[in-house]
Amino acid sequence: MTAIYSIFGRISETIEKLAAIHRLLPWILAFALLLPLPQILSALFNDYYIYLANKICIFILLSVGLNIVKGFCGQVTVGHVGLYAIGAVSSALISLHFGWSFWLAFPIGILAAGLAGIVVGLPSVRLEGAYLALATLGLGESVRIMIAVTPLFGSSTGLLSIPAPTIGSFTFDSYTNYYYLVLAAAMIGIYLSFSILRSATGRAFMAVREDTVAAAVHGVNVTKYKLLAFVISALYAGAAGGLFAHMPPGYIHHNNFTIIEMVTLLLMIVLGGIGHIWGGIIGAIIVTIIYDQTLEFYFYQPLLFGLTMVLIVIFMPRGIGGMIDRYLATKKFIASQEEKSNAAS
Amino acid sequence: MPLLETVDLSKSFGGLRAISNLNINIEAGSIHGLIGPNGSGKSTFFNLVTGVYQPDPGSKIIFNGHDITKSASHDIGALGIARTFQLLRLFSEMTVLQNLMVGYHTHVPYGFMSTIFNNSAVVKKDAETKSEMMELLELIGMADYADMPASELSGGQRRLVALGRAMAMRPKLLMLDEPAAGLSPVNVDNLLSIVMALKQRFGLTVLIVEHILKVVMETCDTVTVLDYGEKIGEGSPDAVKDDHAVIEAYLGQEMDDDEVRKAFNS
Amino acid sequence: MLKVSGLSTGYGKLQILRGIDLNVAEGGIVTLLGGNGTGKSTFLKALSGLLPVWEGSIEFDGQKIQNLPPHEIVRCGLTQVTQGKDAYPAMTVEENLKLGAYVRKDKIAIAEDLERVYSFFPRLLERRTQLAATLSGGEVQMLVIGRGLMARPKLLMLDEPSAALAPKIIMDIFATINRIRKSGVSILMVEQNVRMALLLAEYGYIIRDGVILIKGDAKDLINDPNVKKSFLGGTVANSTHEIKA
Amino acid sequence: MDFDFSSLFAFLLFGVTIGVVYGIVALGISLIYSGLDIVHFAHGEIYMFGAFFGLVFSHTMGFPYPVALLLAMVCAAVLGMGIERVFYRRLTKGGGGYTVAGMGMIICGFGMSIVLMNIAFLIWGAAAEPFPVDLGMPFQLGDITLPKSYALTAVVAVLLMAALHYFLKKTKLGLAVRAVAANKDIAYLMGINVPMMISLIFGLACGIAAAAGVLIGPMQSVQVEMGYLMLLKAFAAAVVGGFGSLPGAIAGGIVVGIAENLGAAYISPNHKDIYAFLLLILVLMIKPSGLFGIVARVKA
Amino acid sequence: SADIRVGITMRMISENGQRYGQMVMDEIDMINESGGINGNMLKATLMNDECKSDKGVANAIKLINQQKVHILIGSTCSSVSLPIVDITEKAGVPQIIPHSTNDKITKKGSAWVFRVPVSGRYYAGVNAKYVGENIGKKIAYLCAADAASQNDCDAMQSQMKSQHGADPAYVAQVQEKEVDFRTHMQKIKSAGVDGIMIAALAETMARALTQSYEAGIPASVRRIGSSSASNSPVPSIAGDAAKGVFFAAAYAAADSRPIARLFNEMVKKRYGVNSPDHDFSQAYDLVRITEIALKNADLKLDDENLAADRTAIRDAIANVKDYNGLASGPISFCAAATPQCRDGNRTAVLIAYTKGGKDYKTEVLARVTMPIDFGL
Ligand SMILES: Nc1ncnc2c1ncn2[C@@H]1O[C@H](COP(=O)(O)OP(=O)(O)OP(=O)(O)O)[C@@H](O)[C@H]1O
Ligand SMILES: Nc1ncnc2c1ncn2[C@@H]1O[C@H](COP(=O)(O)OP(=O)(O)OP(=O)(O)O)[C@@H](O)[C@H]1O
Ligand SMILES: [Mg+2]
Ligand SMILES: [Mg+2]
Repeated sequence: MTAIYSIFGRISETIEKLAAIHRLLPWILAFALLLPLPQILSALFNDYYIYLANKICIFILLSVGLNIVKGFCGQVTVGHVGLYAIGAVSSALISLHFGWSFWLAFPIGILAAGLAGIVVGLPSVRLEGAYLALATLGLGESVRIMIAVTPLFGSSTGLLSIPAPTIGSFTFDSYTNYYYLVLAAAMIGIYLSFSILRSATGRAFMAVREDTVAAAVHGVNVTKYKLLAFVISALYAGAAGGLFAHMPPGYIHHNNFTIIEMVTLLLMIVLGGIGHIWGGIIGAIIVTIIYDQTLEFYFYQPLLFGLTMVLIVIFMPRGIGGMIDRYLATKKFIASQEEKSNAAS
Repeated sequence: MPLLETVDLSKSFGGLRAISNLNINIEAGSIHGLIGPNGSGKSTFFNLVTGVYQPDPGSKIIFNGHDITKSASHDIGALGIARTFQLLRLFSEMTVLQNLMVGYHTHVPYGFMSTIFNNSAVVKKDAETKSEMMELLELIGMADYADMPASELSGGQRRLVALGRAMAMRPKLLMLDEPAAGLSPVNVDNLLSIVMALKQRFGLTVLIVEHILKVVMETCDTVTVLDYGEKIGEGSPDAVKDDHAVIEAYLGQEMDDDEVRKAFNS
Repeated sequence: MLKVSGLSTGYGKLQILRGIDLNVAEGGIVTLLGGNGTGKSTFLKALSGLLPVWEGSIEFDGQKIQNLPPHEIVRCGLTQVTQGKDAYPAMTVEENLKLGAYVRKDKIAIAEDLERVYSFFPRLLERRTQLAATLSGGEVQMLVIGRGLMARPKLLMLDEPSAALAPKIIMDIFATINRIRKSGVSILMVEQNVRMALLLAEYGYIIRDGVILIKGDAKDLINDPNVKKSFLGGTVANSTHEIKA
Repeated sequence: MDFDFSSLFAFLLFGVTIGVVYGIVALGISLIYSGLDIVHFAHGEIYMFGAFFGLVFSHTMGFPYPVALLLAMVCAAVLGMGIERVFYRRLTKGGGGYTVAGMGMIICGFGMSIVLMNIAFLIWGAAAEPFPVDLGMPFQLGDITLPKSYALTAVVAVLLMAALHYFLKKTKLGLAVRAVAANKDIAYLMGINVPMMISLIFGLACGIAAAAGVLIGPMQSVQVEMGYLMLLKAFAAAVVGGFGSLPGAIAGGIVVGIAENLGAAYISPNHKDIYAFLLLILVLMIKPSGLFGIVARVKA
Repeated sequence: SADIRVGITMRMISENGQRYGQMVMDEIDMINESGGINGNMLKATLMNDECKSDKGVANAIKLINQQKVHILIGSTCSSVSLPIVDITEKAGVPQIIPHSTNDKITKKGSAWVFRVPVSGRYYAGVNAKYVGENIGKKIAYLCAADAASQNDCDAMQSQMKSQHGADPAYVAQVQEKEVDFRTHMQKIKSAGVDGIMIAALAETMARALTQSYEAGIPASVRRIGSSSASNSPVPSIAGDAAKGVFFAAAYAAADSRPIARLFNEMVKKRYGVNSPDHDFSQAYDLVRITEIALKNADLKLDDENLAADRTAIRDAIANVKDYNGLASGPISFCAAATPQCRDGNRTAVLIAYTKGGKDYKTEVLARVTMPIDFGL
């Protein structure tokens, strides 16, 4: 266990050193390192894992976004899959009906989700905690039902043959090719989340989470930041939705956006660490992998997932991210104590 | 010209008139005391000025030439009014340093967009802010606790952090709601010297609500006394102390040790 | 009546109290003084059962009560009024007071006590149907003290009862506390208003960094130069405040 | 087209009869909310378990229907208390509501709902089970047939609500429940047996949910997945009626039931399930305290 | 000899779903016990897709790339089969479908997909013909939001229009798991229709049937089921309300052929099902067809020839002609990537329940083989 921690500590040190040279350096390096992943996975395992890598990237976008609004801004939303669905359906519809290219449809899908994010966020101006959870649950479920009963949105047959993106003659129609796209999206998403959360905006989110009145008195425009958090997270969800829709085989169906998907997302951020900057990322990776590895036990899998969620919330409320933080903090504390005693002697 | 001026300020909760037709002027550069029995409307006054409550129609609050009667809390904060809360309301899951950084929010020299497009400048500016905040923590003696979550501090320590957070706003007017409540006598003295030092260093105007008379008497230039939401006295501390109405409503008789013992037993 | 010996406790792994010995005699009134963050509230929490006792023993009325669940400790006659002014915001003043008498079954006596509390604090009578959420700070303090009284405890523990109260009321509160004591209730009181506390109490303890530093008769302590000095160690923050203006 | 009044009456009746069932489940949700300041997202599954318990008692073991109803309520209460003891206890200690622990509570509820659903699945399988109960001939109201089970449900709903209301507002135990809701440490210092009170609240709420399950079984058959939709509707009912208010829960249930039936009848049959949510959101935006809700403003 | 790897993805969360999956696995085991296929053993991997497309897609990719299956069986749900068609086409893996009836599956034009059940387009044709001629033209529709039911419902409406020029008297779309139909029933009652088509998964349909009687719609208004009406939960949950319900299916338990009687016996013994619905028979037929095809294919069964083997199997399935199994008519495939070639089963049988409850009974109303181009 400590080995894992110290590896993590080592990594974060290295990252900081690299960032000191140029702030984008660690990102470019990480991107470069992750680029040949499909080839590595294919050689080590098989092509299925490339597909899994695609999914992880999409889930990272989703859970990082959710962590922003939920973990950092403290707005308890359970309608996130609704936004994901809106991103997916709008992007798919635009390319299916108007025949527009992915590069137009995708941003429009993101924007549509962003707009919906404002709608989902509006209740947050007046509601808190459980009430907000209920309002967003209702909104999310309404989105799914609308898709299920509206033929234009695919109804019960789903939207099929959503075209894969192309650049010139290069088509993102294999999972290896698509990986480059989702990897780029996930990296950009992570980078942006770091930028946002480590700045005054991130602190304002947390202040809103802790105490809205105190935040307002200290100059934080509470309404603005709540909505901002919702919109940012909706943009993430929209991007994830668009990428999911156009990913081969280009098919979406309303039952991809049920409460089960929402719970899986929750599990991701809970396991990774609610309100931890790495929370969404760690969670998306671990949950997707564990889920895949336990596919065979489909009888007991949901049971195990539910139980894990309950136990994590109870015994590890800050998730893996929080555990690592605590370890590093303790280490730092011990070091400072030693320093003090050294100075004394 | 007064820094803060209220004209006919009123606030009712249902049938209860917590503040009625209150006219208070707070001169720039002064330390102004606000005292009065429990429930006389002092905290309500704070809430009205900082936009937490909306005053009744007909009221007017002017700060530094701006009419802030209808302004939102965050705009009022940006104009230069900082306050502490009687029950503190720290951001308890955040560290002490982060609490102060939120206080600095209105002075953050970059917008949301630059966090996306010009991240390096943001990082640099945040580092500057951080060292500035550490200085402030040094000043209030909490630097050692910078990385500790606010929830793990004792009652007294929290008061200091609340003060620091308000100071991080670089306010023109600092409003303190019972800053010394629950502090040990020595720490009350410490707090006072901190406030005085801050005032001098940053050219503050201070409004203090406090029940510990020593604080009011030793620091304030002017004291306003409230009772049932109305002004029942105003003047220098000494004048107020001897005001019959104030003694009647708030101070009670001053007694020496034996008198106190006797009073206990009466 | 209350005999604490060698009490140690803390939060999580963090030790706060390191072997406290403290006694309260039947019908006595004792005050516990100390700087901020020295562990006074922690001590009271341990007595009430809200914090586990790591070491040492608490004997109350001849019965060992350490690590009993809090509600049973209350039934033994030990009631605490906390520092946090925690009234029930969504309940009316009167409901709050009635809750104080939760462990009691004697309806008539409860009604009498209610009247008594109102006579101590007429302001509460004016606001009896108001929700506690809307009371001022001082009013809440009156309410929680009143609520503590409603339990008719054998030993009442007060955590800074005079904090945030107007001077005139402080007098009343202390006088009330004295009256309560005279009616046979022992008092253990944490205070920052050192002068008043020592004037009222018979015996005083001064705590610092989780240990009892000084103890003695209140009459002696009030004139003891060491008492004043000992407060210098109180840690609002670790450093002493030499302000460089 | 002529306006068909007898149909309108029928739609209203359908709304009311299904609405009281929403209301009963909402009653439990409201009780847990007012008692513990948490929203119990696994309550739909308790309702489902209750229905299965009822089925087992009445069909497998052959108890008469009313006895099965009571037994199912007891079993569900025990189940709820057990879950609370083993899992929720640590979280409720941290306080509910808007705290971080409160958020954990919501997530934990979701997790528990999945756990319960899958346990039920492992025990009873996924297939719907018929739960026929012979209560005699249905009422005939002009053109409309109303099975007796619906009438029975309405009566039980009102009785449950009245009993609970009396308990909370008029008894000392009820006061203690509310005290536990607001602040557990202080409730302890009042001498209240907090753990027992929490168990009591959970037991009551879960027993009530089971009643709804057993009552609805004969109308809709019993199935592992029945909880989720009911939960959503019951939430809507609780919010519309005013969260934490008991008469509100039943009234809210009826309003939701009527809204969705009238919506399906006169606006669009396809969107029947959306009307409840629209109403929920509308109420939250316009009057978050609901029809009967009380707001405790917290002082700054 | 080596293994022939078979991948299966099915909806394994419902009780019957599990039985269908189990039947496929059992039949495969029996093939192995009797010596396998030309001496090669079948190695089957069964995965659960919960009837969710993303899970089904993941399963298919995993089976194809990780298990390197030679043939993929699945899925039971149309909304899962639909996207998998693209996966198998791109990977070049033959896909044989046990239960999905949605038209679009074969209309996608994949050369790798084969459908054992009767396509929705045939069902609708048979149903509409019978309804229009024997029941009436004023029909109300309740359609649940799952792909199969939706497809059945839409196809039925368009067939009623094209065959009889009849517009629907009432249409409502309901949730997959809807529980309260009373408002719809009331409206249908006031509309005074000849028949009600209830297109939904079994349990939902059963509830709707029960409530249609509670609403006071008389038995003279015929209840028409979608193809899932054949699933046993319908009569066992709906009880008396199931009586008189008729529907089109691929197999009738009331079938008097010896093979059918033997099959009924077998299912009862092995899975405790009183009389098997057509999803059992289709699963059984599917294994038989696969067996025939595999026997006829020339397989190398080594790593280098995986693609060639897959192609060989595909071609062998396409060569299956006039398979006479449990299905009410012969099943034939052909090589072209068209619906005509890949919707191999064109015979629908019209069945009605004569008795509801756990010991339900059925009768056969008619048996119709549709023209190959019907509904295109
Ligand atoms: N939100 C509210 N709703 C109803 N009444 C309120 C509200 N806020 C304050 N009050 C009432 O207004 C009066 C003034 O309260 P306020 O908090 O301003 O007193 P204060 O002077 O600060 O007292 P203290 O010194 O005890 O803190 C009190 O009687 C209180 O009950
Ligand atoms: N919940 C907690 N978790 C961790 N540490 C705590 C907690 N509460 C208090 N402490 C720590 O315990 C120490 C003693 O706190 P305590 O509240 O007992 O002090 P006190 O003597 O009552 O001070 P004050 O006069 O300021 O109220 C402090 O250093 C504080 O940081
Ligand atoms: Mg105040
Ligand atoms: Mg304390």
